[in-house]
Amino acid sequence: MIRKVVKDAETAVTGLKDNMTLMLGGFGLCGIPENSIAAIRETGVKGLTCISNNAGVDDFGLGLLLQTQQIKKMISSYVGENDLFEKLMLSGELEVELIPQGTLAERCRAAGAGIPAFYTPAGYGTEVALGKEVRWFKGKPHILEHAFEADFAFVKAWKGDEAGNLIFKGTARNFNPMMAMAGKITVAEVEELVPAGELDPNFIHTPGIFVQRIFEGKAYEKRIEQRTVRQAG
Amino acid sequence: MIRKVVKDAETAVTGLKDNMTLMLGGFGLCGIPENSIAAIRETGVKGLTCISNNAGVDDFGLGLLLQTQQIKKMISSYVGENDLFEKLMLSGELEVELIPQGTLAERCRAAGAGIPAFYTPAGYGTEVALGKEVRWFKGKPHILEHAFEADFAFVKAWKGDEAGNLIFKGTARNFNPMMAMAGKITVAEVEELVPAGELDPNFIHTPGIFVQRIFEGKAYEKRIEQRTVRQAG
Amino acid sequence: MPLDKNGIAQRIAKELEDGYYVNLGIGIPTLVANYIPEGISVEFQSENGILGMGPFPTEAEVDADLINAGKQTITSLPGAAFFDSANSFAMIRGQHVDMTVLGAMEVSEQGDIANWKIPGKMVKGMGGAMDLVASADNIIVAMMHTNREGESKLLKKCTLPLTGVRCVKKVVTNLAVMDIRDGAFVLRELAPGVSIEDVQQATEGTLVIEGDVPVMDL
Amino acid sequence: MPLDKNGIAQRIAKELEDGYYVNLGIGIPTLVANYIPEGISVEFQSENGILGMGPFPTEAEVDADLINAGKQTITSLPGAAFFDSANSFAMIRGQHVDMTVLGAMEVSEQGDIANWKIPGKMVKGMGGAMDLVASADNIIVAMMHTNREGESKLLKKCTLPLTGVRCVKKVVTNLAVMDIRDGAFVLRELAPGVSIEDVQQATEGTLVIEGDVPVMDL
Repeated sequence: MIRKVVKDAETAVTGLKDNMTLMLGGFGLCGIPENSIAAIRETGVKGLTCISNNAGVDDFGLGLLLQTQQIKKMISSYVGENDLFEKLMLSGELEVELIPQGTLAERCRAAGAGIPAFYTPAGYGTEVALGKEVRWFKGKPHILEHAFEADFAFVKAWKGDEAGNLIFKGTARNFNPMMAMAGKITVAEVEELVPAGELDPNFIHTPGIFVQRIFEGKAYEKRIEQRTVRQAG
Repeated sequence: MIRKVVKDAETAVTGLKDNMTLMLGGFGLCGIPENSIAAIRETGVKGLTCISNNAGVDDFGLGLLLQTQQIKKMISSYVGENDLFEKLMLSGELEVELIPQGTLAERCRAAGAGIPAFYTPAGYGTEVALGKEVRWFKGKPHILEHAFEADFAFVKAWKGDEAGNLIFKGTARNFNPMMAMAGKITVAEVEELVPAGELDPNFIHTPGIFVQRIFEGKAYEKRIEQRTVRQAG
Repeated sequence: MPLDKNGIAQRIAKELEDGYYVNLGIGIPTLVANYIPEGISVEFQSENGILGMGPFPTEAEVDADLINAGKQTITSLPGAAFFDSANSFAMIRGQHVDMTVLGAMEVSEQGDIANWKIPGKMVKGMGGAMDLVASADNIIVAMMHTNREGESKLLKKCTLPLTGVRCVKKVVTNLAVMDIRDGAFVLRELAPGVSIEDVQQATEGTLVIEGDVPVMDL
Repeated sequence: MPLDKNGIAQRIAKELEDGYYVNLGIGIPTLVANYIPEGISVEFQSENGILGMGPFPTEAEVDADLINAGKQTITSLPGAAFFDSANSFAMIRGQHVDMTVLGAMEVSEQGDIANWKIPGKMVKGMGGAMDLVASADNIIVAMMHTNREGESKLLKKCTLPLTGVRCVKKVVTNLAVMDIRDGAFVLRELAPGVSIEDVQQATEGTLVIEGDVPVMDL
């Protein structure tokens, strides 16, 4: 069994440099690598390109790296809920590339799976298709999309073991497994880190081979963006 | 919850016709849809194209459909252990298309995932690449491969629920999940069928949306091809 | 009297068939889940990774790790499954989802749809909408027939940046149900108290009327 | 004295580094697992869907649902994971596997490899070999230097149908260790008791000798 454990988030971000490309898991604020984001902020690295479905909110998630202007470019599918984001984007301080969500997911998977490019129908006939090869398959137009590249991937799981195996919970899984596959260095933070052998090998979501560093995160806030409830009973 | 349960294998193969293309899960004899194969044999349908990593042995697995000459063509990565197969192939009664195993897996997934084609390095410069588009990505040659199409997919799982959700065991998972995604009609046979709600939604390998029919199989033989043991102690 | 948002959702719910897997967009589409016809079973997919989505949770049930694509807290029903985003869009692109309902700013008589971007205004992104419209066979648009300025949203040609081309098959508005066929909106049903003239007046695109047009049966 | 199969495996095992994920082909490569150097941890991947493959089972442990790519019954070690074939080849094509060891019928001085098909004989198929050789950065071929007829298997050009082109970086045979570089076999080490002339005689392809060639340290 290959040990991947590092002692904390600070150690986990070792090697992070200016102008690198990062993937960060999560959908909205659900399943985001909270501890890693804090550690990235602490490093002060600048000029980051961040591939992440969303960009956090003003004071949480990737919003924390927008505050410090460490992000040069966001590659996302939806960047709604963030005033600072809008301000930086409109002022030209932040570059933004918007990508269909399924294409974003598949480009991450492709990166991890050694598939350099694939065809998808998503975005044909829209501005997303500008400059891209179009090819028809079975009477339907598709566009060619390429695998991403990422120097680091930061993912957050529910449980993990010393061998780097990960288990996610509920819809906090989202982009984390594909990004774990895609990072040159993948850092996983987990709510609970257990010895190898404690997780059932039949129910591993991300096999340890995709994870280079793992640590148990602290003080998860797990903020909820849209708390919506019904009356009990 | 959408109920997918059919009462037995015979019912599960309803609609199977001559000259259809089938996918069948399994690696060697591990994780093969034993009950479905028996039921397909009973229907007497002919001229089948079977996409399956292997072709069984003389008297088990797909070998049973070779005996009855119901298979016109095999699409596989490895067809070793079968004398009858060799005889039928050499006499021209059986057509065989050999495909790299990873390409086979990815073409199944692509079929299920709405990806009509993708590039892979596997097979470049070999006879597998004949007639296929070659394209270089990052200084490395790749060939274009297309998604399969299958009228039926037959898969075998360890446990399943009434909603069609599947869980596989050990290495009996292999090709089953991707083939489940790819069949126009996917038939899942399971060792144990449980009511919806009994399987943890966090640990479903194949979500029910990919499965059209499910039944509890009988009398699994689970034959071992290469029983290899060490001395205890 | 034209329908309200709930009325539109109620009419769309009648398109549901037993055994359907359904993806509902944000806004009016979400309301469709409140009107599932008696005696049929459908399952809701949310593209952030759940099949078998249930109602909103009680306070006690709230779980930060269980949300829908609108980022609202939700619950899961017996028979549910969680999965990652790649697998989720495999379901969508692979046409395993039987019906997709989404809102729109504009729909053209060719079936083009625009619902993600208004030039000059803050662009939030297309999320999963482009994947959904490019993939699904059965796309229903739920929207008001006209915008706040009273201008038609059913056009000859979309003026806003497109989300997808030639993909919408059916539009349900506060005024009418229309199929899109051969480059035209074909009027199928009228909202109660709405006349063919009302619909004609509110529709900039080509409107085809074939025979008697029944009133919606809600 | 030339090495036997176990000797070849033993030498290849010295290429293992701490933390490596390794895929071993059928035959000599399988034996590599018996010679993992002290003090390093490696994990074995089998392409039918397991990481953390353990030794063969005892009679009592035999499980029909747990086999390796050679269809032999196996066990799993603590920290193991099972996965499907698509994910397995994602690991392989995506270069997450650090070292691949496989057998060959022929290797050329360009690094081409032929190991799946002999024209006129029954063809069993390439299995995962084409994916493995096309993807891995670190491919080691384990084989006898000559075939049963005494003919060299290290050639200027392969005569058999190829499995992959320009992919093999290192060859370990019963006679020697060679790197493949710039269209030649570069002699790195000799088996105990084997001379440079022995290797030259058994090598049809270009053999480059640079400086002193040490004897293998087994």
